[in-house]
Amino acid sequence: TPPVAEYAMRLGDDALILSQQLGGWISRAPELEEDLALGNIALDLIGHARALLRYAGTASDRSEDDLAFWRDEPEFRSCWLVEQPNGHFGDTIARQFLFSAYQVELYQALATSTDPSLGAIAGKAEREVAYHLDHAAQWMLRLAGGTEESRGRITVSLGDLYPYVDELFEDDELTDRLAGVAPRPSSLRAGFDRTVASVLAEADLETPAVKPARGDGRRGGHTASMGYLLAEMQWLARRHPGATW
Amino acid sequence: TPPVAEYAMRLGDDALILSQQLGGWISRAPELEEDLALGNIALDLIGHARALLRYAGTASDRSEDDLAFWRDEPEFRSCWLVEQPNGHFGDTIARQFLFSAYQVELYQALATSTDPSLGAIAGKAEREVAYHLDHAAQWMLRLAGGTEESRGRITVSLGDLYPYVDELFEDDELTDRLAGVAPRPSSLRAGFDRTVASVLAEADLETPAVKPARGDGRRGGHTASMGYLLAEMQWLARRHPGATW
Amino acid sequence: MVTTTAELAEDEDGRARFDALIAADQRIEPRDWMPDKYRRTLVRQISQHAHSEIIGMQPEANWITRAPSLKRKAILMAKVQDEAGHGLYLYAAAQTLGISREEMTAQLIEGRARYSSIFNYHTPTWADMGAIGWLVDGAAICNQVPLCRASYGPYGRAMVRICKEESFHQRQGFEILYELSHGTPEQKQMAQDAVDRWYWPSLMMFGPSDDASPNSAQSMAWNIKRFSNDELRQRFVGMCVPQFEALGLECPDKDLRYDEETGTWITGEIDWDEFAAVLDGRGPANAARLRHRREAHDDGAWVREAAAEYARKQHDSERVAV
Amino acid sequence: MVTTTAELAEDEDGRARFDALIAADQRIEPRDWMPDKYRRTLVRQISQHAHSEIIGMQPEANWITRAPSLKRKAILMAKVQDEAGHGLYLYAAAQTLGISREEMTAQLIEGRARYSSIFNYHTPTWADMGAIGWLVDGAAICNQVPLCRASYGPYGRAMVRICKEESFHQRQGFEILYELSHGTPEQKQMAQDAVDRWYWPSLMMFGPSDDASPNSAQSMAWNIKRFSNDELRQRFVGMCVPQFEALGLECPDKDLRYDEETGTWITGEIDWDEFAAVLDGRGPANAARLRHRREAHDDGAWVREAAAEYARKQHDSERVAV
Repeated sequence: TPPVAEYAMRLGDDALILSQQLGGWISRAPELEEDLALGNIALDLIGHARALLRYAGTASDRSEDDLAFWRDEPEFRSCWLVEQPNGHFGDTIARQFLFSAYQVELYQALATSTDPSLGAIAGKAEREVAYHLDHAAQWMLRLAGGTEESRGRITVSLGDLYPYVDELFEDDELTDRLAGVAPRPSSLRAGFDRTVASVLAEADLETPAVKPARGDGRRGGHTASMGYLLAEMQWLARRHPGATW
Repeated sequence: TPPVAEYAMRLGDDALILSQQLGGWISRAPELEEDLALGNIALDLIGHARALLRYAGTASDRSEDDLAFWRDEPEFRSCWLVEQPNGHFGDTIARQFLFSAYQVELYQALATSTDPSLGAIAGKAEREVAYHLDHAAQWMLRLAGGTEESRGRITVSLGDLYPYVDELFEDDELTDRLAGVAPRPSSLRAGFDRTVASVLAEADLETPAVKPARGDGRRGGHTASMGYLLAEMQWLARRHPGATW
Repeated sequence: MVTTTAELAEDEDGRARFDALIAADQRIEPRDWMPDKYRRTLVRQISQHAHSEIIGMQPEANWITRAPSLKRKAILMAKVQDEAGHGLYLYAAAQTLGISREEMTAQLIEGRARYSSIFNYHTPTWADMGAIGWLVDGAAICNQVPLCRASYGPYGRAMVRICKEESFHQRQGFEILYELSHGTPEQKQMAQDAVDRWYWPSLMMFGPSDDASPNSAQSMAWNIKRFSNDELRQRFVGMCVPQFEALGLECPDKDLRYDEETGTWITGEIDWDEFAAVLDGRGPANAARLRHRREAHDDGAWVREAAAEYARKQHDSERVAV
Repeated sequence: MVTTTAELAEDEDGRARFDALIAADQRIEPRDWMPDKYRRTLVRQISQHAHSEIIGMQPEANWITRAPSLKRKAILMAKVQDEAGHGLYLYAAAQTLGISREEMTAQLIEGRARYSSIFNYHTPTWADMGAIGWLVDGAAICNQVPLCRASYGPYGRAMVRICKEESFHQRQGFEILYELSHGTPEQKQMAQDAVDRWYWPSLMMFGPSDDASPNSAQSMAWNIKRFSNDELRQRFVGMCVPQFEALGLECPDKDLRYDEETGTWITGEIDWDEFAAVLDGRGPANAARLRHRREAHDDGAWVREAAAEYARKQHDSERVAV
């Protein structure tokens, strides 16, 4: 149904955009092991994106590639957190930590969806995002507990990314309609807060005292990075309309 | 004539690509004065680019925008030096220093061209590129003679950019045919070497002992950065074929 | 702090001169005596204004590398560069009041200083370049033209230069929208969407209604402010109405009407909650704007240090040479 | 250094065992005695091979964010990630010979180590992803399959794993080209251009002719190398010919012919000056490849330091806890 398709598109776009960003790290990571780890996460996410967008496309007879390469910016439904630039490794880790903590709650809840396709995708993704969270949390600890420089950097990174958290947990008309099919975003917040609080406590970091940015991704409003990201991602495909690859 | 048009395109593409890169600094420079200075240089260069591309386009009835926005990568004739990424401020300064030192020689020689259009463009540009050179040379001195960190950085930057110098001075069939219209690139090398040597001597820097990269820009071969740069530059214009702005 | 009798007497002389100059609508200059609160008010206002120019570069710089024609790219670069220039004049004017540029920069980056809330919105399309020029610069001009007569000399003179350039920018913004609204249907829609995004925030640029604006009265008495927020907003709306027609775009304010009796424009209700939220840091781009500025500043630290160190060495070696 | 009689005797025992193992075509393991030159040869070869995997990530990573379909993007990411994995295996194999990863990394970044010259070419189009997979990985496989039987155990075992993945990569490269060459005329041209760019450099991957390759004989004697450069190049060309037909692309070697008599392929003349220039650092991308690696390394320094410091602190606090 169209609402389910719209919901799947939100999730798929989040995964696609974050995968796209992580893909930019490959060959540039601080150590080979991280080229592998970030690459793994990017691969998991593009896997989720493909499954979700394929499912989303069934409602309008569009393929995963139609959705990824031929929609314009206002048609994307990704949240602002995943659009935030890679920055340095600490920025990427803070973004991943917050987003994976959300995804762990999301897919856990979604695994019991009354929609069997969404349930299956979530069930498969659940273990993967738990690994992503673990990887990011480990790095939060290492960076916070490493050198003075790394502690300073990760503190700033966390403050820079935290304004984009609230958007993840906003209910709206669509999620209100999908009771049973999808968890209400607001219902995921408590679990997220617990996870984040426990890692930050272990890392001896404070929850950033920053104001939330009024994210508008679910309605197609995006931040400055998004246009550049899409232009890069879509350039080649659009250069050759109708071609197959 | 087509050879003159091709020659004007080379010069115009150099100016366009470098202007495009410098434009990326505006709002991000180390101090406000440099937002202004780099912006000024970018403005001068886009002025040159427009004049040169307009002139180049007369041979094929194409406008400056046709040439800037609707050619694909292999049709661009820019040299590899101007394609090198902005990097940090030192990278940008080293690139500008080398390129302006070349342009000063180029436009001085070209000002006496038997082609009145090229001569006029060069005559006007001559003073401007002299200012660009001066600005970059001042920064070479400041960075080389500033802190240990800045000296280390500018030394590396110079070594990173120097491999792209040789391409600027390569003669080929086209420049061989344009005697009188355009200086042979190789004839500009001595003046360039003198300028660079004198600034490096004052800065107490050595000419980098690096191997030249086999640049292929004049025949449409480009480095990794070029595709990204063009995608960003051309995206919007190509999204709306036939539109005016 | 101990204040001597002589100082007190001097203060009294100064105050009398200051009051006389204000009464005569003449200019206060940096070396003149001025009340502390006047100085503080001006430092706050001028530095906020400077910060607004600097932060205001970002939404437009966002489109420099993607401008759809070379002519537009050149115009946009020149415009954003002008904003850097305005920032410089204004910082210089504030410096005459005894605050350093480093201190103002630190206040901005650490989130302790304000800048115009209007720049806490994103610019997702090229048409935003038109809307910012037309509406935001248009509103700025309405605010700023009276400031050319501000009682503090350096501020007033900076504003004269700035206003001249701003009206040029406004015309360019109008031109961008005009091209779009007379272009393809997609371009026209892009223009309408951008105007829809920026119209209300532009009206908010004049600040709350006069009765809700506590500092206005004192600023008016000091000849810093010349017109009330509502008067300026009126003037702006009146200016926009015929231009909407020329553009062939719809005004997002469906309740807007002209009151023949009072000769004023009555706007629909302005969402002051939105204004308050953005002012409080909860707008779409507040976090992004400060991050961008902080990163540019931090990335450039080694360059500024190098320049300072080089200047110091040059200075030392000149002294040795003498 | 003083060598005792006992050590000399041990060396002689070791050498006898080593020679016997080589003669029996069996494996040398890290704890076995081996001649210094064997060790040095292997360290050089394995670390070069590892560096090639790492540098070899760049030309393909260049297209990850721009891959034209999600499936291709996923496949490409997995491939480049495999290369990082290969680099890790090979560094680990080299480490068993007594060199540290830090030292090898330093050699690479400072330009003191070689890596395969093939990666000093740019990848301007998507079709280069196909050409690299098909031709470069294809040539690599011809080189590497015999290395699975290399006399040094850790190297041979790493190669088994690597070869399995490489042949997968080669098939994917062929598929990319197949799609292109059976796609639009523009796509087909893109494929042909890429093959024209990569064909000759791929032939050069096997190195100069045997008579111009001084180290080959010793490596063959030690069962590190199993076939001559020319034999391997032959095998590769023979493999390519029918695949060119399947792709419907033209082989850039217009002089290529099959010699019925000797049963071998006679290639046109290979431009060994070009090979020498690129090997000497004067290829199109040598400077860019090292810059990219150095920048990634330098940008990540603070992260590696943090991880090391954190590990140290954890270790200390565990010791305190015990």
